[in-house]
Amino acid sequence: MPRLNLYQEEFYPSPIQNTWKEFKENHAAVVSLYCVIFFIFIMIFGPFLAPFDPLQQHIDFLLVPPAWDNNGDISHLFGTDGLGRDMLSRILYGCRMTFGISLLLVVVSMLIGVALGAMAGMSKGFRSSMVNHLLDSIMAIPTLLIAIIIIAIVGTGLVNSMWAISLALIPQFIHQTRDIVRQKMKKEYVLAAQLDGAGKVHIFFNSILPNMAEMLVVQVTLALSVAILDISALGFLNLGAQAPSPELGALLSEGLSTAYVTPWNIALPGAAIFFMMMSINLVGDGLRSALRYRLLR
Amino acid sequence: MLRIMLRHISLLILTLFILSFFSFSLAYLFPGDPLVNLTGIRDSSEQTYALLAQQYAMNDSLFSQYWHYVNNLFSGNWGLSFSSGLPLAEEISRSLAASVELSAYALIISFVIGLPLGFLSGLRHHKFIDYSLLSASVIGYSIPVFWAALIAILLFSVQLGWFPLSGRISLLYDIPYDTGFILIDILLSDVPDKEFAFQDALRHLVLPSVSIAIVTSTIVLRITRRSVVEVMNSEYIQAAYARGLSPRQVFVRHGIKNALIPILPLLVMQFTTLLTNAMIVETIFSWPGIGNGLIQAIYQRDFPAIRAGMLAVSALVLTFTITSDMVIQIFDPARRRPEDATS
Amino acid sequence: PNTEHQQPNGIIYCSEGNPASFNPQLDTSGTTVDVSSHQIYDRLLDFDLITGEIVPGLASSWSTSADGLTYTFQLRKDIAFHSTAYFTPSRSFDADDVVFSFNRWRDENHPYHDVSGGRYPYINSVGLDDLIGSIERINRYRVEVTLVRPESSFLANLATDFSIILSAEYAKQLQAAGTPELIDTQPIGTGPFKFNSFRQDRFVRFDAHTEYWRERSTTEQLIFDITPSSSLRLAKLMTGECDAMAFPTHSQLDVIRKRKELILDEKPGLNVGFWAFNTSKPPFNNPQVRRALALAIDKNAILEAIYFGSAIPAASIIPPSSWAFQPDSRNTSFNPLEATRLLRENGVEEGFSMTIWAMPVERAYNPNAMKMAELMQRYLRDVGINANIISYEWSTFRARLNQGLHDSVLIGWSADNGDPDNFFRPLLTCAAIDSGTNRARWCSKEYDTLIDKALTYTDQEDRAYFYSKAIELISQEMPLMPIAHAFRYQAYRDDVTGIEINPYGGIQFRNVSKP
Amino acid sequence: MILLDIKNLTLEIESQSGWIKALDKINLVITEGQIHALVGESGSGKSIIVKAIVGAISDRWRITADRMTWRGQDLLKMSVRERRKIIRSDISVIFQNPKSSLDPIVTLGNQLKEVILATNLEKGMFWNRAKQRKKYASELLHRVGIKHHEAYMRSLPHQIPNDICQKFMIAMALASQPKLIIADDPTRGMEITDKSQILKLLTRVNQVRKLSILFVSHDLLAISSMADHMTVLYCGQTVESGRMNQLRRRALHPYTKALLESAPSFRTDLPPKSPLSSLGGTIPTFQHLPIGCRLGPRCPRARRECVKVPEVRRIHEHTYSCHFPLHRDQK
Amino acid sequence: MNDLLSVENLTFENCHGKRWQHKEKRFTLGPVNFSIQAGETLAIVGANGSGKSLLAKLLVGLERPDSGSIYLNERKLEQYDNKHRVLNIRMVFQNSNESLNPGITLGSILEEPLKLNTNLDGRARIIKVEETLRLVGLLPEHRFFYRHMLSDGQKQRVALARAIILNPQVIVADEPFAALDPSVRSQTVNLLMELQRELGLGFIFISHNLGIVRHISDKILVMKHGKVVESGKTEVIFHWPKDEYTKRLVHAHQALINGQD
Ligand SMILES: Nc1ncnc2c1ncn2[C@@H]1O[C@H](COP(=O)(O)OP(=O)(O)OP(=O)(O)O)[C@@H](O)[C@H]1O
Ligand SMILES: Nc1ncnc2c1ncn2[C@@H]1O[C@H](COP(=O)(O)OP(=O)(O)OP(=O)(O)O)[C@@H](O)[C@H]1O
Ligand SMILES: [Mg+2]
Ligand SMILES: [Mg+2]
Repeated sequence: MPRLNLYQEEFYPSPIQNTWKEFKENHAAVVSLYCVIFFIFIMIFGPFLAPFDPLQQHIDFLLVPPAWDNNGDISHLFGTDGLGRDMLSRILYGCRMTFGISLLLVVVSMLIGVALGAMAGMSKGFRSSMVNHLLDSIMAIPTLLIAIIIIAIVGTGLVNSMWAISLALIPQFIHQTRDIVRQKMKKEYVLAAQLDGAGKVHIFFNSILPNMAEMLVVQVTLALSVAILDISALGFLNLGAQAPSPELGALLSEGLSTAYVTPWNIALPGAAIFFMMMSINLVGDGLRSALRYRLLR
Repeated sequence: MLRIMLRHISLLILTLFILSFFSFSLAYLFPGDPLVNLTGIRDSSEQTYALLAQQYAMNDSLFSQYWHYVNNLFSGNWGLSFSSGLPLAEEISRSLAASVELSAYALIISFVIGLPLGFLSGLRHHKFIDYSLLSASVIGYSIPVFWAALIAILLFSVQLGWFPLSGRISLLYDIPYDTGFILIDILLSDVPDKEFAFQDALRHLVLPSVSIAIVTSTIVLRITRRSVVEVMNSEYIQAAYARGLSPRQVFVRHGIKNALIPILPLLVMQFTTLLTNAMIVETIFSWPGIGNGLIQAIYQRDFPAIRAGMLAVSALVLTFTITSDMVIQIFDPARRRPEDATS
Repeated sequence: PNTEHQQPNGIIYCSEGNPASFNPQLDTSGTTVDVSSHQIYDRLLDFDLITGEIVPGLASSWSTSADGLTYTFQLRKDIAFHSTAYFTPSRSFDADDVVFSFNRWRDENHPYHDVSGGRYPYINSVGLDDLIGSIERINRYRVEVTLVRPESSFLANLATDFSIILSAEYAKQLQAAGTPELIDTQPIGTGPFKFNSFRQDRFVRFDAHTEYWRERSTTEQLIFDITPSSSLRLAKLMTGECDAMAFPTHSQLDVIRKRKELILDEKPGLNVGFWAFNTSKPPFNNPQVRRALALAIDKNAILEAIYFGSAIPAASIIPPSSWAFQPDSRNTSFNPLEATRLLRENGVEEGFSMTIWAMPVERAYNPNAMKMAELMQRYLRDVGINANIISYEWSTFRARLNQGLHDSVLIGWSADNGDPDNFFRPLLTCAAIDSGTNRARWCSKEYDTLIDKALTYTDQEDRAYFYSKAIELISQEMPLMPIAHAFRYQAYRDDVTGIEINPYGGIQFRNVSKP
Repeated sequence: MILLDIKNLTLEIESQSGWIKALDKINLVITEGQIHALVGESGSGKSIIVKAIVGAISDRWRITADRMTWRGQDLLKMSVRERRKIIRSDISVIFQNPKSSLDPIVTLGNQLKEVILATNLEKGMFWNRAKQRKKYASELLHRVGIKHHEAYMRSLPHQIPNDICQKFMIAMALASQPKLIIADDPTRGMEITDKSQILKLLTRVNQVRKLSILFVSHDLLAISSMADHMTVLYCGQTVESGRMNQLRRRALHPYTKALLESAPSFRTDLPPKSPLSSLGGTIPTFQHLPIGCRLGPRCPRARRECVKVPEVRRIHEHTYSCHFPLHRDQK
Repeated sequence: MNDLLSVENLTFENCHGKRWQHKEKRFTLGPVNFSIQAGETLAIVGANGSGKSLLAKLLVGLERPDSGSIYLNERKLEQYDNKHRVLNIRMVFQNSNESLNPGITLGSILEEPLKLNTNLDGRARIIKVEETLRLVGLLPEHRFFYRHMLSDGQKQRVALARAIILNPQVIVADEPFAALDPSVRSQTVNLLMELQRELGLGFIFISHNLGIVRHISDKILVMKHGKVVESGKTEVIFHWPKDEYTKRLVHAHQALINGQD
């Protein structure tokens, strides 16, 4: 028998490691990954970084421009708002809040969505085309719209908006999971596993989930950027997080009242959202193209 | 073909049924008297109350209540708004028209910008221009739409004074309500200085529609680019080259259509994204659209308006998605089933 | 900007909210008054905007009987009512209209009394309806009013924004058509502008009343562009989408002063912003608790942060420019320690939570109630109280306030005339609870007696005595915590002339014009 | 007459691990009237050669050749336009996968008509052109054995069976009345009956029209039944080339021999169920090509010299590249 | 000698499409009868869509037959008795690339049937896996590999390893050679025959390649439109085909071998 040792290395890269290798080639994506890590860092250590309490009002420092402005004050790097609250601290807490909540929502909806999607994908009874179509139609509605509608029903507030957004995100995950599962169920390796006598649960966890993991990560990045946008949009519309809480969208809408006097009060929180979304989107793009290149080979 | 239509229509009916039932149950879910939530008439005398109760069959079974509710919906009786006391059917159709108008223009802008750039980028795959367009698009679709709108206002309205920042047209023009689409209404109306009114309305449109279109045009660009790259790398394009056709012939005869067809549904679906973004941007530009209305209604706990607005928006979006899906399925040759052909 | 001259002729005023009605008899809010009183209607008498004296309006002259009970008004002739799409007058203004307008709020059996709710808050709060014994038409252009008791503020009250004259002919026509409530939503008056249309949250459109009896400008349209957000109002003013804006916030003043195309008018205001406690609810029925809460707030900080210094701290409800002002009245200075002590003594424990209702609109007396509430939230936290901020859209807000659902509210009062009674009576008397201007829902017989007594004297010295007693009582009982007396501002573009701020109320556009 | 003459065609593709020679000094000569088979395992670069000939390759690849001429004209030196003209009139390609090589949204009829050159039609006014084209197209379809041409011309590629599609491809290839048809694996995945039909068709075309055919396949059975010349490819290198019957009788290269022996049908002497002869190991991936002779690690006759690329040697029409050819050990 | 596997009157009926759709296509398979003995090879040939794959699926239990029965060692296989079937009848799929899970290592792929069907402990499983890998000509290290690191031939070997790891008696293979290149194909054919000899497997395979069918099979089953049109010993069918369709097949094959006529 021939000895085939194509791979001299002791290291046998798994598909996920391969994806990572491809991903590393993409510099923009790697830089944004660092950004995302930075945001996660802020999310965890924000309170230690912030120079002030985000709600503390410095009556002597009202509407101070950012430090780089001529009238700025170095003790308030990003300036203050109309109540003398330190913008840097507010934005740090805001990032923590917006990012943290979005992450939480995405994880929760992913768990629920994947569970439901897997059930839907694996059970034949659920194959009723009407239900599928219904789900597809719901999919076509932007999550923000669903969230607004849910909020219209349950009322405004941060907790309500969290419910609304996670409810709105779930169909995406269900749909995605169901499609992947449906698609993988047709694969011969699933048939093979069935022939080994594997049950549905076993097939899902052993045969489908390993192949879904990366798609899920991509989906999570997508959902994360959607969730951030939605949370902040609801905050901005005063439907979600309410005024004093330093959610970025709420910060932005608070900044509106002095928009033409103190433009930095809307420029900075908006920029924070923008960077957050951009880094997540770039990471998502990077992952997706890494996946595509990997699959090409 | 008939089957596609049947399937979609029954789906549409089913979803609309669910929606209407849902909106009906909202009357019970919201605090307060269900009848008041349905009609929006709050301080009615006893006999009008009794009359309304009869009209909505409030004393009958829930099913018959629902039936009467749907009947009322169809006869255009959507109830009154708590806050303005006006009939919601008219209020909502007005604001819906405004929103649809805004989104439609934004959609046109996004196509006009996104499609050619997407084709350009796709045809110059891996070239400098592709990379620069791609980076620009990442920026474009990461910008939160409300922030983009605010920055646009600060820059182009307040600083430079190029464009107005609120409403659909200067209030000095008294354009009679007709179709609900302001540009059409202006053309139909007999106000003096029609052309100036038209100009003015156009100037009002610029900022909101562009700030909505930023996001969508980048999405359109990316979708188009992906599709063009895929098509241009596909075997039949290579085969067409090998048959000796010139690049222009190949692109025009085989490239464009093939690149467009798979993405058409995706592009059409952007309309719903646009509508949502429009709803947000409306509140910034005081555009008298459904988003503005719905959000105001939420602030004011105007339950009839919430109920009707929600119903209208979701019905519009779902109808739109389902019909466009149907049309695409009917006209998309690539999706046509083998058994449907040749015969 | 370059298309400006091609636009139709008209003035756009960015106002701050939806009017609750087009009849100021029914609603005291400044928004309603602004949009209706001086635009659609006229009064028998007016205030001179500069001297504050009472001058002839629709009544060209008047006389008082010796006992001070009977007033006779001589009316002007040939004053045309508005002719609009929904009403064409067949006769000019006469005594019937005056009698109708007065009887609507005066006579409980009048067919129009109960139309649109049947509540006349300002008139009830100053007691005008009880004051008038009868009103008679002497002839077509002469009317006689008999009071039940002499009262010094009677004529001043007739000159306020609320004593407007409606059209009796229009009322009759509406009644015949079975739609009497239209009188308040499709108004007819004699004022310089006639109502064209109103769209909730968007605009009120007026056309010029070309047969107006006084001099008026050539403006063809007047539009109230309803823009609740002050920053948006400012932005519209800057871009020229508005010609004038309501209530520039204090933080915006510098910006307005800096832009050379904008003009800022500044006048001391007869107003007071305060924090009223709902004294009908425990623990706010306890004066000690109310005092403690007042002590917990640093008024000066609020003045800085909310009014940007363009206001003076209020010691009592009476502003210093009024003759009833008491310089020596006790100030409640900031003292959180004392506040905490008082609270604990009176059974308000750490962690007690209450609501602060904050107006959603800007007012001269309180340019940003939300922000003020946030500020106070912090001070209250220092004394162990959790404050929740509540806000609704303006008309909803007021409706719910009237139901007394609040724990406390940040609101205020602008005077409708120069008489101090206009502060004391509507803000804190028992009768004003029902009429919906007594936000503290505070009722004290002693106070009412003092206020009533004061009115029976005509001499300022005598009246001041009673008022000082009343002020004392207020600062003891603390049903509300006065915060500030703010300046009044008006911002408009430099090509607009003739906008007049009335120190006693609504804005006037009669003489407004734009090239 | 020599139609196509390729010498030392080298094509490099950029990959993660640098430039890889997907084709390494390929030689190919096709004369008029010949059926020339190009054989090799999957991934050995057959389709790339085809694409290189017609110029349908990515401009990011590097292509060099000592010689690549079409009837004496150098294909590599001429402009894109001239080359396209030659290809349009003289060379037709039947691609490997008919369904994906046809535009999915243009009807087959239109695609067929698109290939018909104006010069192939009778003289006539331009308004007659459409009719003529249609007539010509249906003639072509009849010739390749499609009877119900009307319906098929109206349908789209995915609506019709694979073998009809393949026949359409052949009709399109014939449409321009070329000198050379390049058929890239036209019988892949077909049933044996369909397969023999297509092969018959191609052979007939070759005989009737004196057309040359470059028949690309890895199906030895099909090749041996129709081709008269054969070139064997292994991992982008030409291994052996010569007359079909000569190669079958006396293959010089170990790989050719292994290839021929792997098909049980060729071996009448083979008892049922006896082990088939085969080379050990598998084809290396393009990322892990051995240096020198690419068969090296699998070759039963490999020696140290094999790390050098073997020269091309020639005996009459028969060329081979091997350091240690079979039947010639006495060297 | 006893039959290892025998099939009697196996039928399968399928309503293609939903009931309410008016276009209804029925596909019926069978009745199918055949039997094989240990160490014997049965080849199934037939046109595309003639139900060959379906028959294979019925045999391994992926689909339920409507009637008929399958006997393994004279014992009837019941539908519910999956365990018995799994242990004794194993399937090799046409596309080995598709039938190996790309996300997990080959070791885990091979371990799976052991985990599910035996009570070996972890170490014993690994030993068994390595043993089997060696048996099909791979190295024990290959269990750390992922699918994408293997060549086609190696993948086919893994698929075989997976089939034989439970020591089955019958292997059903659906076009096991179609995706393979000539040189690798003969390796696989050799390997299969070798395994069959060593383990005494019954082998049922589907193929279009008549050359290989003729070379390795003992019996042939010719199918068309779901019906068995002819069956019998390989040599008999190749020399004296009776059915029209079989004749055409054999002639086409013969024609290719002998060159053009
Ligand atoms: N566009 C491409 N980019 C990179 N590599 C390619 C590309 N096209 C082909 N290759 C590589 O070139 C090699 C030869 O491919 P080619 O398609 O010529 O094989 P083939 O001989 O035609 O095989 P088959 O018989 O399967 O058709 C393959 O290994 C493939 O990986
Ligand atoms: N699980 C199933 N349920 C119902 N019908 C099936 C099922 N599998 C296949 N069929 C039907 O059985 C028919 C035969 O399909 P099958 O895949 O068995 O053909 P085949 O002979 O294997 O063809 P090929 O040579 O292309 O592999 C098809 O018409 C298909 O629709
Ligand atoms: Mg090929
Ligand atoms: Mg099959």
